[in-house]
Amino acid sequence: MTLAFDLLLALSLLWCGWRTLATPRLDRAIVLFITFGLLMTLTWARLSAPDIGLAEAAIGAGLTGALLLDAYGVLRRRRVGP
Amino acid sequence: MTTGFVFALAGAALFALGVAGVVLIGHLLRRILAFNLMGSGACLVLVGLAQRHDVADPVPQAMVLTGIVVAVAATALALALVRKLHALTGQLELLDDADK
Amino acid sequence: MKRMMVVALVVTLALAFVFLLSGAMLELGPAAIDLRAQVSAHLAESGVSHPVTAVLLNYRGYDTLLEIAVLLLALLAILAVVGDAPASPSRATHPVLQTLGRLATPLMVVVAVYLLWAGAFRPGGAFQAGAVLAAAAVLLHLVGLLPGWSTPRLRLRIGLAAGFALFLAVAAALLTQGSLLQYPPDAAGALILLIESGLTVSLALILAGLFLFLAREERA
Amino acid sequence: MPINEPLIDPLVWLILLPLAWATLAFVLGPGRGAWLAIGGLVAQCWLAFNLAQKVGALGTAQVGPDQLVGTALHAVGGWGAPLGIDLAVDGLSAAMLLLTQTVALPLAIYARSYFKADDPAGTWFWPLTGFLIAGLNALFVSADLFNLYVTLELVGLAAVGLVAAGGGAQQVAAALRYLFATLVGSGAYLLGVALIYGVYGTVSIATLLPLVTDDAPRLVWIAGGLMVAGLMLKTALFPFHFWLPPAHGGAPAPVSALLSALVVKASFYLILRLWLGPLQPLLPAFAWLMAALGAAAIFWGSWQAIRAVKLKRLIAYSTVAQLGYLFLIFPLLAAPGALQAGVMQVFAHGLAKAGMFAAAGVLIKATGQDTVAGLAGAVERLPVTMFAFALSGMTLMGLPPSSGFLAKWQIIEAALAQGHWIIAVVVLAGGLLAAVYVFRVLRQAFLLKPASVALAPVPRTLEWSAFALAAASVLLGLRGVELMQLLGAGT
Repeated sequence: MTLAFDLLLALSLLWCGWRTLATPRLDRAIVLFITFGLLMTLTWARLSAPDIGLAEAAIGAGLTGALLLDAYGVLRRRRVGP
Repeated sequence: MTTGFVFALAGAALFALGVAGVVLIGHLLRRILAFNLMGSGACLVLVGLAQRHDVADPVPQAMVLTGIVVAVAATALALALVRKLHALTGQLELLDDADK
Repeated sequence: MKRMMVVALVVTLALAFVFLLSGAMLELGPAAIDLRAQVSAHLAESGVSHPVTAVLLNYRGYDTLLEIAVLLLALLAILAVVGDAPASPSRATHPVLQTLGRLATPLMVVVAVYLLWAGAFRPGGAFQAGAVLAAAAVLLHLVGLLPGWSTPRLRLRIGLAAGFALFLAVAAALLTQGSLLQYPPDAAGALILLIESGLTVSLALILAGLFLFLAREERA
Repeated sequence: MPINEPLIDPLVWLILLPLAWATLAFVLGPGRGAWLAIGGLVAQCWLAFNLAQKVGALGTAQVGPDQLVGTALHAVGGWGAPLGIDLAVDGLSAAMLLLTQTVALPLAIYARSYFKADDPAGTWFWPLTGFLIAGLNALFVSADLFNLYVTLELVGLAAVGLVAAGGGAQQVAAALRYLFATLVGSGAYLLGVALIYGVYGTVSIATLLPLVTDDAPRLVWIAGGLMVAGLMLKTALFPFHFWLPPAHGGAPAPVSALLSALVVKASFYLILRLWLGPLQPLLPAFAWLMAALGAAAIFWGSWQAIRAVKLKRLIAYSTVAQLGYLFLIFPLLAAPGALQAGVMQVFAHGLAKAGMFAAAGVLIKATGQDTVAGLAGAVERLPVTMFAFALSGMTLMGLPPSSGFLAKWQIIEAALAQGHWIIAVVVLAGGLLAAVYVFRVLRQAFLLKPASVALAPVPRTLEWSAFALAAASVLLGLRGVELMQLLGAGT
């Protein structure tokens, strides 16, 4: 049972990673990447590494996600014009 | 098949996906995402392979904490450079550099 | 056409690499050395009871020292890249959001302090605490209560560097014990808490800085 | 064996000092910290000489596969490997430390005059350089594969920051290219370390040495391949050199000099360290591949240098070529003398290229343009600088009595002793090609009539620090014996 869950989680990680790179729209890609970070958090919990899970949620998904979204916003605003 | 092993294998695949992304994708923001996938893959291999008998090992876990912090530092620097490049040239890809 | 060939080549190589690596992983026996035993054997002298914190700040504390240097360095490199742009004003957002931000911040500070204190004996520690504090700062910026940062003044520079400087000073001072970062067992707990407290403040400022120094870049 | 009182152990202070002055320079603020850095570097030079003397005096500084690690040890935290992290210095690391400090000091003096007060490229130059040098020193003494990863990132990010600082579009693009190359390189290295930890349960080099044997699991081969491939990318070995010319050619002159002289050598050092250390049973299978890529680098880099329009681009391509020589030694390492030849080439190129980029910086400041054509008649007005350029060129070509001659002669000698005449041919041909691109510059400067444009005045400090580095690269040829002794030659 746990193996099935692990396999499902691993496959979701790969699928999410693949969609992050392949999806045509950049904003979706960033949202997928943040989802990927949350799945990673879950993975670290499964690997009995709660310390990494906390750090991943706060830094990997949270801060990196905020940085990416901010950059995306700036780039889009520049393209559209002020 | 243990939990550690499953995620070590997933990590290997993520690493390959990330490297292929960095090599093939021109868009710089996307490349940064690909680099992050690559780093996550390496971290998964580090912890997963060390815990392939499903006993927690604090040493690789501490190493991955270091790895995550380094990754966010590199990502922030890369984003700063991409934003600067876009502000200066309007490009979001690296063109061939010329010796002019 | 040429592009397709390159894509096909890279994808083939990547797949071959994954198969090779997975195959090699599957035939692996037990590791020659088991550090877990050593980690727990010395846990009593390490000053903390949570093994990950013991590795992070004691056994392999030197890695962590250099890692904080990497983080400080990345911030410096960003400052060097972004140059001398003026700080962006905070954008006013909906008052409900601002109230939420005001309410969330003290809560996050409490969480951060808890994480810092908990790190000695259970999951948590300076990194997680610093990250939560940084998240609070980013949140305040997003709801328009905290402006982006311009070229850091002396006080901010001291705050950014203090955690690393403190860590470095402790590491050097412990040379008197015989080697770099060699904690005396009875003082290890207190010294690690001291270092972690300093790191929490500086890590929070640096991580927030990664966002807030970038946020100012010609948005005005 | 510990060779020092811990409190004054030069090995530790070579890491702590630059970290301290980098932090202090950051706190002091934008553009500050030059004197702090120069003072720190003077002390570091003394420490490095002191350490080299002690390591040399130990007599056991023989660089052989069995004694590589453990000449001078410092167990950080008092734990000792494999639980803790060990620092170790042998002849090879002591030599690299010596080179780093002796190149960095004149370059710091140069940079102080180079960056004007309002130059955006100089705003955070001092703290960034401090972290760079701390990273290099930490890399040269670390005996722990994961710790080496952290030092690699420290060096890589500092170098990218220095390239990008205050630059225009081309510089930022070059920095991005460099950043992705260096991140993929260290990512591959990290995966290799992860696999090694998975197989053996340790990342300490000394602990790994007896564990890794020729019948190691396949995973160890993959790990070795990943680590070396990542480091080759960071060393810009052909065909991974694509990022180097724009980065080294586009950065401010003192930065180019630091990068070409020291940073690319750090990852080469690490390849050598792995090759002679834990991966020794595996890697010799690839020795000829490395040598072939090195030879390709010599020809391709030299050819691009001969064709380059810009002066600094020419020098950067020359770095690609000169790095090739370092990889020629891998098939020869079984015999004595090859390692010494490689380290001599590291020194020769480090000093000469630092001098050459410094000289190029002076020429660009004076003529206001970065082209070979713009140098017409420069010797009449900037004799010291052109002389420095010529001396550096002499080392790159390998003319006696320069250290470049000594290095190339030793490679040829080792190659012929083992019957690999093809390597000797490559070295000789590389020398001729270097002569072509060096004389291309010298011909412009010495033979052509000066252009009638006015030259901007250049501080004397710039000219003379370039000259000092170039002269050192030649004079080292006369004092090479001491360096060889440090590396354990003849024991």
